[in-house]
Amino acid sequence: MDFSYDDEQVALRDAVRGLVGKTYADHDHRRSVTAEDPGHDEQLWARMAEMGLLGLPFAEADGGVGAGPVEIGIVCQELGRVAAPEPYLAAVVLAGGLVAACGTDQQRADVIGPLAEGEGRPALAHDEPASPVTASQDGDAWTLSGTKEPVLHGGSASVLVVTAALPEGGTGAFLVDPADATVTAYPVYDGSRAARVDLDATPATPLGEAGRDLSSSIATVLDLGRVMAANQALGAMRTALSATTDYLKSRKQFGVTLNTFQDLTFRAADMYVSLELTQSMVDWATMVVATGDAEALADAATRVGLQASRGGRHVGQEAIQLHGGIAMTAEYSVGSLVAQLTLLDHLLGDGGVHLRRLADRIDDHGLVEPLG
Amino acid sequence: MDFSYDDEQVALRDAVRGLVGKTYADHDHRRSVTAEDPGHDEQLWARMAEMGLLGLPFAEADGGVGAGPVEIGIVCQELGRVAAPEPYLAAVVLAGGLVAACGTDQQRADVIGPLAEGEGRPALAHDEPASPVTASQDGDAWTLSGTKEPVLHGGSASVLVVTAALPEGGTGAFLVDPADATVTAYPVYDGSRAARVDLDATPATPLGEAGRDLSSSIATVLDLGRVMAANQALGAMRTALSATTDYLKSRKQFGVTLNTFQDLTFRAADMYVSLELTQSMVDWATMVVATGDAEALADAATRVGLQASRGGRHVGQEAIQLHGGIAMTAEYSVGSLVAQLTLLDHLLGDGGVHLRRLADRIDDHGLVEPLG
Amino acid sequence: MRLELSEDDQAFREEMRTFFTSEVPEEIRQRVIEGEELSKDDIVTAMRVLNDADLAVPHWPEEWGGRGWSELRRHIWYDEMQRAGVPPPLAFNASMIGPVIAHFGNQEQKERFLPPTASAEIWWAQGFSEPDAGSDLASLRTTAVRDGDDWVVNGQKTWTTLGQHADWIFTLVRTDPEAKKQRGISMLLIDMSLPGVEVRPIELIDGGFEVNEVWFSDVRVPGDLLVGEENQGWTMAKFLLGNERVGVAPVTATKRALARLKELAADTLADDPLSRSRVAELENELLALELTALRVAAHSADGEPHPASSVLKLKGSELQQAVSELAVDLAGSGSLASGAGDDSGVPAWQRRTTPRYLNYRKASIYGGSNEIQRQIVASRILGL
Amino acid sequence: MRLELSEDDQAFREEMRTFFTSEVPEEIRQRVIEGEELSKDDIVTAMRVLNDADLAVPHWPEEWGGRGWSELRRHIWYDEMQRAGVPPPLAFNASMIGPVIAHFGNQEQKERFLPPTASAEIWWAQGFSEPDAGSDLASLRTTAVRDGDDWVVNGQKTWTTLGQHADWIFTLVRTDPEAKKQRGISMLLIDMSLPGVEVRPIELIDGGFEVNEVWFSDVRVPGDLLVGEENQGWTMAKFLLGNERVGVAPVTATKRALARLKELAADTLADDPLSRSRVAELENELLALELTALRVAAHSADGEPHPASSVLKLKGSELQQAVSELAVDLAGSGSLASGAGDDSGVPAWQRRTTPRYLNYRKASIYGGSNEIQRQIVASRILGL
Repeated sequence: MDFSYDDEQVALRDAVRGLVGKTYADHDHRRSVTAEDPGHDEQLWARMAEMGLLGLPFAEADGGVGAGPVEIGIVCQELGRVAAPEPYLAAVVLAGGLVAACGTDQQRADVIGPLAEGEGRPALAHDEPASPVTASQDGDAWTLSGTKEPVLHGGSASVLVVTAALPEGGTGAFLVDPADATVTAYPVYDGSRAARVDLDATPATPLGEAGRDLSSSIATVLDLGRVMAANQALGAMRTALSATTDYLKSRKQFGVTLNTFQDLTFRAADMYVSLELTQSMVDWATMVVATGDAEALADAATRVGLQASRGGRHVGQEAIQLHGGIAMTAEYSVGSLVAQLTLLDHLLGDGGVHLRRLADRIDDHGLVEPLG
Repeated sequence: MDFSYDDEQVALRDAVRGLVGKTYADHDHRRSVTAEDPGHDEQLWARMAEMGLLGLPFAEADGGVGAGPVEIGIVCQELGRVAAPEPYLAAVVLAGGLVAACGTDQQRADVIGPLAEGEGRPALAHDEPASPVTASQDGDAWTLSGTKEPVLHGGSASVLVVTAALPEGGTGAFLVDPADATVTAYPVYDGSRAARVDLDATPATPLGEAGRDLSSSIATVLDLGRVMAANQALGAMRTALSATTDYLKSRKQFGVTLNTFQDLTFRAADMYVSLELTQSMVDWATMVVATGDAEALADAATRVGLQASRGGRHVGQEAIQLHGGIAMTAEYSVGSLVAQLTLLDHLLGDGGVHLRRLADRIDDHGLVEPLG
Repeated sequence: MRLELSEDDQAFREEMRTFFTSEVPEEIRQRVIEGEELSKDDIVTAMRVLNDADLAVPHWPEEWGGRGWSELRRHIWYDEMQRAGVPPPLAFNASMIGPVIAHFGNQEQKERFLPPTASAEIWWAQGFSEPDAGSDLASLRTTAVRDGDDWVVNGQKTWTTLGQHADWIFTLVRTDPEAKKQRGISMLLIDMSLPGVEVRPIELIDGGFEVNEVWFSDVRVPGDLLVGEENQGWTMAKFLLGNERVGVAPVTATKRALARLKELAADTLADDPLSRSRVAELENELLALELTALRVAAHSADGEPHPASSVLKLKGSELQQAVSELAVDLAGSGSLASGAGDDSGVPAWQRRTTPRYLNYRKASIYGGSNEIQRQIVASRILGL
Repeated sequence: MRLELSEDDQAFREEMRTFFTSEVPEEIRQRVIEGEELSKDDIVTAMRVLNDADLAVPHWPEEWGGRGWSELRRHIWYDEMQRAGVPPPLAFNASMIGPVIAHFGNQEQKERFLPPTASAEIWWAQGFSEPDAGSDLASLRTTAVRDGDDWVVNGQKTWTTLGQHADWIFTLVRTDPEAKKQRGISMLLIDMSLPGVEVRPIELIDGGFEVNEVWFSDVRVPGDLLVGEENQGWTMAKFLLGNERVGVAPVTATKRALARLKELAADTLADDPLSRSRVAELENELLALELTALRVAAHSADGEPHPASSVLKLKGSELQQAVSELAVDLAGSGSLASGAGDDSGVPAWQRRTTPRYLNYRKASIYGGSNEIQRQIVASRILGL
């Protein structure tokens, strides 16, 4: 049982912090890159590729680095610290993760290699605004029909990884060339990008073995996404708190700095409590990923999702309130942190969704045992 | 639409406040009367009878005063202000209320008259720890079997008003001589008294017409009880807040009075918010009682029950916390207020119970319309 | 104590309801109800319809368009307006500068400004806050210096809501730099088309533009535009902010938004007891708040606001925020599609949830932050 | 980062679990698990069993019974103890005065007091708080005046938990009335059977008696009972209170209480999604707190407490209170039957809920109130 990073992890953290911190040290830079497509800094993305961050989770044979969840979590936390709009979660963790888990050797080579090198980004098209996307088979040829939305950073994806209902039941995943689909991109409130993807008998290549039900692999990748979203949220919370304490120490009202007002300092203390509790849960859930136990991961993802949702709202909302008006402006950084926290909270089921799942299961255990 | 008391109501309030306020001005007096059976001040009870308070809700023909719910609410609020342990809610509002609503002329004369004069107190035996109490009929003779508990102030009751499942279905109510039942009395945590009532083929007289299903009358009396419990809780909340603000203004720590600490004063402000919201809801629900519309009352009782539960916990818990250690002691008055708030909260369904009911019904209306 | 409205008040309510739902353009009200953005024209149009029927400024002195209503009638008027989706009369005009001019202005100012203020011919902006004078308003540094009959104004205001639409701005300016904080402040009306006035919209975290910075560089303001006495500005500011606080809780609008959300998210709510309980809890809290507003209205007949009125802003903003947060949760991942157009597969209501949630964080900051409200309750009501 | 315990630590955990569940009398542990009151004998018996196996004071210096464990092992020891329903070693002895004597006492004091302190032959009480010195401890007024070799003590202490059982009391007394607040304070050990010591139990709001007032009237205390240097009391008090804070979060006991509540109230929970969600939310918060405790334990190896340790008391007390509140709600009206005997028709667990709920309000007041904890977090950790 060990909650501390080893030396290499510390080095990774410092390197990532240096890179993304420098890129977004000036909040204006974030504003200008998010003002234009693709909604993030392509130079940074290239540097992340150079540093090996984009191939972090993937096997070396597939062109990756073969690192573990702690390392991926470190990258996500550091991105969260600066509310980076880079589609790391969407492209690397989710889309890349599903291809790595289910793709054939060739598919992994086709998708993971370029992704790791910063040459192409897959996007996961999973959410459906209405009815499910369905897959149809005609001989060896497959087509998909229906609408996926919102597809995070779908507009700049090199390949779409689309989940779809299989003719024989179950859920499969398919690779779709964006040129074959109708992709309508738009900005998300945190400055990142999403898209509607319309498929109408669109040619698609089954990911892995054709016709196989991938439900459990998809569920596991989404759970991994929840844990990494919580890592990213944790980073954003940490900066939101430090921005708030910095502001309380420097901003004067009524002739004194704001930290003279006990109510404000006590509320900052409560933010710290939420932050530390979230940190503990995030560390734990990330370690659960490393065990490779899908059932334990499903539980941990739900639990960390609930905690990150509660903690993220508390810290984000209080960060704005304790700042006052300045935090309502796009020119100041806290709004971006809160916007990103809100996105991470609603991307893969919010706290309420997780709580419902946990409430259904309280009879399955006596005490909750984190160490097993 | 008028939220203000008329002159007579103001006079009633002042008179009741004078009487019960004087009785319990010294908290030691409350401690000593609750230390011994029957758990309240019989002299005060007699004075309340003299003042007409015990007959307030009942028709003049039955020996009552024929006043409305606002007047009963005033008495309950004033009792709550001093956390009086007197069984007004149990005997007058609930037990007396059910007899007045359902009893024959003779029964009303037998029960209400003595109650109003302070000569005898009915108790309502309704809650059941396990299976329902059942009524059996043999000719004109009825008997009851089963256990009722907790029966508020059941140990000092002159007559028990017992609800029971009827042989033909539905719920009836019966008058039982306590001497015919096994009554085991004990103190409740707020100093008042309750009892277990065991019935074993115990002779009983049907309240009103024999065999008639009184479910809806019972429900309405319980709803009235909820509204009056909320009135009493409001009184207790008001004193809990004023005791807290008094303490903050006078108690010194670190060389200054506690109201120097902004966190404490802001939390007192939040208590005030809870108190005022509860006051509004209590006033409203009390006025709804006056309309005589049972369905509207059922709704209002649920709503005021939820608000009083939330508000009462908030104000009570914060009153203790803002006082610190002193409020944990039985020698100080705030503990009694919090204990009584807790009792009133759990007597007829707590906030969670009410919220579940309201959650089931959100589709029955668009906007909630308090004025109809 | 009596629950029912009097017959007269019931008739009055009916009259208001009929007027609002039949005379104010349907398409404007629909935009309000669906939470869409209103244009300047929408707001002006609605206010003119109201003013033409003497319903824009009922709380003003009767000679300037007021109606001498009871507080209860004002409450009913405001309630029915929100219920029908009518945009309330522009607060800067109707609730802020209008009453100040009516109370402190001279006859010439009244005649010149009150009619176009009531009709929204003039769109007013509020020039109070400055970068270093927010909650601590008395620290303001914008100066007005006498030069002949004129005042020469220099400085910067901020958080000027909808200042981009404004024709005139009422400002607090320092006219006596020697006097202690509150003492040396005056109120000056400034035509925003004057040379030296510059407006810069500030983007907010929801991507919208509703507040502005306003710069004054040697702006020459004629002397007859000083309201009240020189250095009497703080008195007027307190008068104005007191009015602002009372009218600011949009209880009925929040109720309406929650009721609409129940319709829009009916499928999700159908089998989700936890979300249903959030709705039920919010409905109950809104009921308690509405009843408090009614109680305050009924008890304020003598002009002195009821102490509980501070509760309205405090709790009203919290509930407005809570309903907006629930909407995001009910929208689920559809809430991410905030930038999508109407060709999106995600329903419009879901797409609008997060920007509104982010925008409403202001509700507990602007117009006297909730910390200021708690301070008022603690000191003025509880004596702490 | 690694989730699993090392094999050694797993074996250690197994050893602790086996010991606690097989060596500590079942009936005592059962009383703890069911939330019944413990007698003095129960507590002393359990502590002796622990001490006989060198498990009562593992964090003391090794020569006095300590074990030199890692923080993680101390955590496991404490966790397994709570899980098994073993009453933790008397805090006044094991966590408070023991470490102070071991650290600041002279050799004679160590030899005289540490063994009977570890074995609970001496039951210690804490004499710190006074009627006018609660959170502001440095305002204490109890005096000790030199008279020959003795100290003569006069004054009053309060909130002396379980003082009615105590043989000795460790006190903070003012030995230099001239010095500034913190400066003139010393720590004195007082035999409670001395003439002039009087104990009065204080009834609490749950009807129980667990705190006391203690009066000292010209109590003559031999001079060799001063711990450390004269006027060094404040240093020792801070040392002691720092230890108190770290060990005080009974996370596992709260988890155990919640798990037991699920069993007891299973029927009610079965079809009540809102109560189920309260359980699930509390389970998750307790998990986060437990993981924080583990994280703090794992990071405190160098003796310096992890900054997050303040979180443990703050959140630990809130969750303890929240679980006790949920229990009352699940008991429903059965919770009124608090004074009923075992012949009651209401199950015992329901009858016990409200007294415990009322009693646990103390959790956020005693042992450094949650306001003091927030102050520590704000100033020491956040630098505010």
